[in-house]
Amino acid sequence: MDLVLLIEQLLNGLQFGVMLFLMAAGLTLIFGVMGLINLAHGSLYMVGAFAAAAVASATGSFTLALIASLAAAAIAGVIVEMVVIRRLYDRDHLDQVLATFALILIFSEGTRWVFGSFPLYLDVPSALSGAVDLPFGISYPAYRLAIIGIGFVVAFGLFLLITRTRIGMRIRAGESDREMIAALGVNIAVLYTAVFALGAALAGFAGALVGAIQSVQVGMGEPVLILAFVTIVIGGIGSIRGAFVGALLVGLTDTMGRVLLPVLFGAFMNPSAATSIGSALASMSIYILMAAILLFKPTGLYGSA
Amino acid sequence: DGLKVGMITTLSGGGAGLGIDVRDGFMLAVKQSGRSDIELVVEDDQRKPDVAVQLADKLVQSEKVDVLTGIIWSNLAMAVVPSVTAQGKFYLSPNAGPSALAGKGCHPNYFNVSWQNDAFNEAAGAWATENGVEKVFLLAPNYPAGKDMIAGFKRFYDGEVSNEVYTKLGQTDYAAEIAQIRADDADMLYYFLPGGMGISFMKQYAGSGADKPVMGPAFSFDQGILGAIGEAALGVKNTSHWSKDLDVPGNAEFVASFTEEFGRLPSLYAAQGFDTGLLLASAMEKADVSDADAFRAALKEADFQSVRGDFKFAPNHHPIHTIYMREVVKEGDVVTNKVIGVAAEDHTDAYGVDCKM
Amino acid sequence: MSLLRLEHVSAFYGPSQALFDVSLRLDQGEVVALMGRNGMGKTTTIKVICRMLKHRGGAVMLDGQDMARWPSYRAARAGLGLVPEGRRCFPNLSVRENLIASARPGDWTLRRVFDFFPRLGERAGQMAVSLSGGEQQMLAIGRALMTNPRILILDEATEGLAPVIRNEIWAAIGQLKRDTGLSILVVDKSLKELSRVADRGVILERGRSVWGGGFDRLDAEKRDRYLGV
Amino acid sequence: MRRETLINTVLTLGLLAVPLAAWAMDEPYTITLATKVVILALAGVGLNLALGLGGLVSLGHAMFFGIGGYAAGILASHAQSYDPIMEWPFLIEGTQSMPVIWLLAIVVSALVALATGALSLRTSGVYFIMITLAFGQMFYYFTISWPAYGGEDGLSIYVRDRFPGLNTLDPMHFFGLCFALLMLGLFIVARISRSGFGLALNAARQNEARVRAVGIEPYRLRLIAFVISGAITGLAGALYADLNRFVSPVMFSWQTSGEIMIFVILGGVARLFGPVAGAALFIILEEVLGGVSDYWHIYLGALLLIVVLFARGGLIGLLAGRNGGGGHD
Amino acid sequence: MTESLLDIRGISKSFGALKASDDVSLDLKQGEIHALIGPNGAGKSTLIAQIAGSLRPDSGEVWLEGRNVTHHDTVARANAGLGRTFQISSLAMEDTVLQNAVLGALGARHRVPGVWRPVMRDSDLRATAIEALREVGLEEFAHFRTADLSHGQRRQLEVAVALTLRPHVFLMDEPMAGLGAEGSAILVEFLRNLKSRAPILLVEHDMDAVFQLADRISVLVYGRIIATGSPDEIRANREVREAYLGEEDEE
Ligand SMILES: Nc1ncnc2c1ncn2[C@@H]1O[C@H](COP(=O)(O)OP(=O)(O)OP(=O)(O)O)[C@@H](O)[C@H]1O
Ligand SMILES: Nc1ncnc2c1ncn2[C@@H]1O[C@H](COP(=O)(O)OP(=O)(O)OP(=O)(O)O)[C@@H](O)[C@H]1O
Ligand SMILES: [Mg+2]
Ligand SMILES: [Mg+2]
Repeated sequence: MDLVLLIEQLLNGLQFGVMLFLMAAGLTLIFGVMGLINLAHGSLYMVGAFAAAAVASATGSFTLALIASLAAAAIAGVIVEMVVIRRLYDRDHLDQVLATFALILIFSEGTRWVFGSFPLYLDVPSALSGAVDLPFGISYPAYRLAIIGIGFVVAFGLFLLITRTRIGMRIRAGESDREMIAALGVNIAVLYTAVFALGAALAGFAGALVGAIQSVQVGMGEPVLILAFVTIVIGGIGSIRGAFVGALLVGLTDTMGRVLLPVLFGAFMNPSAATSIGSALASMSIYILMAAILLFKPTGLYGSA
Repeated sequence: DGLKVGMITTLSGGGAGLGIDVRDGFMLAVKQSGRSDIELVVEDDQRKPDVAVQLADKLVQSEKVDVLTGIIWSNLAMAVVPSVTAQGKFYLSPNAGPSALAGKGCHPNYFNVSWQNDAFNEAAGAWATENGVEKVFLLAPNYPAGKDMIAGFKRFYDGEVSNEVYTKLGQTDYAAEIAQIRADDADMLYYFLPGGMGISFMKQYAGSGADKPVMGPAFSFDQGILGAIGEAALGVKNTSHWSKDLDVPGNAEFVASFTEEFGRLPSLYAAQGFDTGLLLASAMEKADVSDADAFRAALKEADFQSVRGDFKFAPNHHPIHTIYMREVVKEGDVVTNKVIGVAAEDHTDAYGVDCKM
Repeated sequence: MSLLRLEHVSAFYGPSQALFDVSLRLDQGEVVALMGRNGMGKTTTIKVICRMLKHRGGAVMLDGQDMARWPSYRAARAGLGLVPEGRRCFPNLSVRENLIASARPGDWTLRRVFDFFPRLGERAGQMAVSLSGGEQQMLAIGRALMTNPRILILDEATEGLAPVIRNEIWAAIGQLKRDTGLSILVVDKSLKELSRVADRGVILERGRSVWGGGFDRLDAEKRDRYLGV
Repeated sequence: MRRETLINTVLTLGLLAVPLAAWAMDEPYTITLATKVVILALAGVGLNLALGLGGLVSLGHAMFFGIGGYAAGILASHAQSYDPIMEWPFLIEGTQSMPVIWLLAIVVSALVALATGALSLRTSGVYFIMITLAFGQMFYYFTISWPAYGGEDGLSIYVRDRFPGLNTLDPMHFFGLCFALLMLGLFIVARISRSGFGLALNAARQNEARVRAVGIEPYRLRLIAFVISGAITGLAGALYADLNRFVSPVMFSWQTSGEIMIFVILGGVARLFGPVAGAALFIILEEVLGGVSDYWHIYLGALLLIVVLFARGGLIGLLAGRNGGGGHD
Repeated sequence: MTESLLDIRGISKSFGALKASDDVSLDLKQGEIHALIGPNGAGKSTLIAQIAGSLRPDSGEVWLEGRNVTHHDTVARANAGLGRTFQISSLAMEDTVLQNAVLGALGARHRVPGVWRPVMRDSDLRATAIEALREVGLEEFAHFRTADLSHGQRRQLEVAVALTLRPHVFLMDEPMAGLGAEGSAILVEFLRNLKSRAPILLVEHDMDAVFQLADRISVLVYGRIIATGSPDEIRANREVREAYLGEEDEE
């Protein structure tokens, strides 16, 4: 494999990582910071994508579609938080698992009911379609470069929000002792609704952004959910920085594993067995990565006990 | 008298579109046959093999159906078909044709009305050979159906295979594979990526600036999916036994009546469901299901006008039919398929030789 | 009108009743000591006042307003500053963050708290979880002060503090009372210190307020019966 | 009698009565359903030991369920094709004898639990959830792409395996067998949770430092619990393979782990009969709602939500009141 | 001369720039109560943690009954006879008071608990547990859920659990904290009797209790021991008075 291709694959890995971060950002916020296991995160991602697809097909504007994805997911988030999640903060994690699992069922079938059983159309805006030329003769899709940019901005913004603002402190305080932070005068209920809505909006936003280059369909959220969990666990729960680093690691491992493992096995095996074993191993690579990292750092890269 | 059909298909979750089309096509055929003695029980398998098995038990043991049909996915078919045919029931496959059931595992009561999994791919391989494609890049998910599809293509393809890449099942990002494809010197890309995987791939491929021509089996370019890919799919060639513009008797009427009844264009799966319904009705004209041998013989005759044209059963009860080459085009605002030629005439599958029945 | 007033309050933890009949009042600028042996309901009374536990019978009033339906953040915003039993610092926040997370404007600022507890200033960037027990106690007091309360509620606030610091805190309480007119409700086991700083005391016995009044009227018999000294 | 004991008795009797009635009315499918409940409940009973008592939220129990299933599937398929599993270094032949299959399922699951548990238990909390998930996913992708036993297509056992003295093809006989194993599983778990081991394990869930300070190593307790738990779930997997006469990688998927966990939570975590109640309710709902509409998952979701929101401690918690978990005095 | 049951030799521990233990040596002899006092943040709990094994010293050794246990973990040290109470109550909150005590008794058996015999019916364990609860005055609360106890009651339970371990050495970190006057008085009496069973290393800020109980007192300031001696010597030590006791107010 030549160097240019290798560089391009590294870039792909990075890009995939940033995309993962976008998907995981809302989850880190809700899960890491509010301590809530939200399996329905993938559903909010789906809601965003569907809202964007619907608005894009009605208006033809990608910008409006993005706004719609933010709004729809945030509204869904507020409703879900006020009706369901709010009653679960002081419960066992397991109750949260069951409740949000139920939410997945409702969201998935509800979406299918509204939008039908077939995937929807959502395309990248024409301004960002096609590829741009980078040095070394690499040409790279413009839209993916945009995703990288947006991912960095979101990461930085969230990092500041959580670590540097008073709101961030209150959220973190509430995570360890809700009763106490309320007794000090913080309206934690409103704060949490807002955070949940923000997390949901981020999920929806990611759904719309990523949906433009993937399939907008019912069930699109579940694989993302698992990936997002893997990402934030590798980075250490509650750490935006960890989520970001974790996402890049996962993106690089997955991409380079897919590319290199079959080649590697091909060196000492017949080609068809090599591709088969190589790609089987590649599909496990991120799980192997996660297991390995947790064995050496049981609370993830940036997590605290 | 009369007959009870059990349909196990996927009606909820991600893959529901296919099941719903099969069901609707089938019901349309039954309705048009004018028979009131067909009783239909529909069950949702949720795309889970274990659920499918249990539903099969239910339909056979409690509902006491005579005929089963409906399954979309190969792995579910593998789970259900052997046991129901062993219990003396008939199974008509409206989709999915795993090789095991066409060869060694064939059964007199199992009729495949759709295709053997390899068919479209074999036809595509033949077409590529004939049209002077010298080098292809092959891409499929890493699971049995994916490997079968690629093997099917290679069986009828004489040119060179530059690379064979297997991706993770359910993968959604293909940047790495696309980079490999772009750097490759093949003349053509052939891929099989069903459902959402295909949509994601095609959108990303089109946006990457890659320019190799693309070909694949119809599954990745069916009507329901084209709607989601949009113009990114224009120009893609794909093999299919059916197309809505296919000029054979009955097809235009089918397309019109399906559209009228359900408010959407029929898909490949709807056509297969429809054919399955027609086959069943045709057999009922000739024999009563209580006489299994006669009924089997009647099915075997396949005396119905398939919407894909000529249709016969090979000895292993899999179709002998023509596979066409289609191209994705834009008709007005709609991205859809157009037949551009024949890829394989009167095609039969390669596994029948192993079938002893 | 009393600033804070409890009348015949009863309260439950699930099915079990913890308070049966508690009455007490706290006037502007007053320091009241809440006393009783272990498990008699002092902390429960404080939880009721801070709305961390809803009472069932009786009334809880602040400035004459009925607090029955208030959520706890509202009680805090109305001027209740709590130093809870067991400190309950936010372990995953640094000392500084603990202090400013719930701060409200007023005389007490970060600077003033750090002057008051220099040790906290030295540890400003450290996560609360790794503070020593006494440092956590200081942090809990500082945190309550940062909300600039009208009523400071101290539940065993000197527990685990070195005698020097403890003396400082008692001195500070006395000073707060003199200089700022802050009203203080205090639970502590040191009767000696309480009697020195508090204007009045209230004794709880099995969830009932059984005695109230000035310390000069707290005779040996009552001390022995209710407080075990 | 304590309220919970009463509920447990009613559940047990109900679980017995339904298939008997179905048998009398010649409704074999209902017996199949009841068998499914029993088997999945057994899987849940296994998980509940780790989850409820030990606080080990394993999202990898599908691993054991799948191993049990494949133990049955592989042994049976070799027996059916008269093709030994291996000839060297010693001959291992396939078998269709349930006791042998069960033994293998239990042993292999336990060994895998020992290995994965030894690694996973270095972590805790959500990290533990995810690392167990990771191990499960590794098995899942391995079985999908491993062609020898069917890959994603799975593996059929054409004729149900045999048990001496019973006709396992008769749904009622097979039900009886599974039911007996469930009862045995429940008995074992009940004993364990009342034992010193159970007390210490349960305490370690609540406060690890406390258990260390009395001189007991929580890691060891948890590892033992995880192994027993995996073995029970593995056994359930073997039974499930025989119920369907079919195994597939879906048994290894994270959704399967999730479902087993849902049964436990729905019924009541750390309640002995929690998984039984949970599995029964879930499967009844699935069965009843399945016909209502194409969008029946919405109703299922809504009902599950109602249960979580209004029944603290799951179904058994709702019926029996809050105290009484844990299984001690 | 009585031999030392617990012997700490030159322990040092830093957190970044902070020296939490700075070459600390002290010992504990049969039958004595050795009190460790010092300002907040002086490093007392850190020292206890290093003795108990939950924190590794940077350097130095811990000897227990003539055995070097520096490299043993918490569990091994507990089994070697070290009984500990925590500064912040550390109990199985959902279990009953009795179950917590039984857990201690179970740990005292030094083996992995059996998986089969019902533990709460084990009369030996029960007897040990109830005896310990009786000694701290919690017998009537035996069937309470631990979470339903008041703060002070939990402190008592903490001590009871340590008792069930029948340790050879007690480490107690502020056992009086949270106890009312009456509770403190009872506990003082109790510890006075307890020391004949096993010596106690006591960290406590309640000076009344310390001066009543301690045979020896060590004062820790900024991670260093600045003085060791009898209660009277310590009370008279000016350095200690400035750093810790404050200006003694006359009664
Ligand atoms: N969360 C709870 N659930 C149930 N009962 C409780 C709870 N908290 C306290 N109790 C009970 O309520 C009673 C009063 O407890 P409270 O904590 O108010 O006592 P206290 O006077 O503050 O005692 P202490 O001086 O020990 O802190 C006690 O008998 C205790 O057992
Ligand atoms: N993990 C840690 N990281 C950084 N500093 C720490 C850590 N643990 C303890 N410290 C610091 O070490 C010093 C000693 O703490 P320690 O808990 O031993 O004090 P102590 O003597 O027990 O005080 P107190 O009487 O207040 O409980 C404190 O200043 C504390 O902030
Ligand atoms: Mg209290
Ligand atoms: Mg301390």
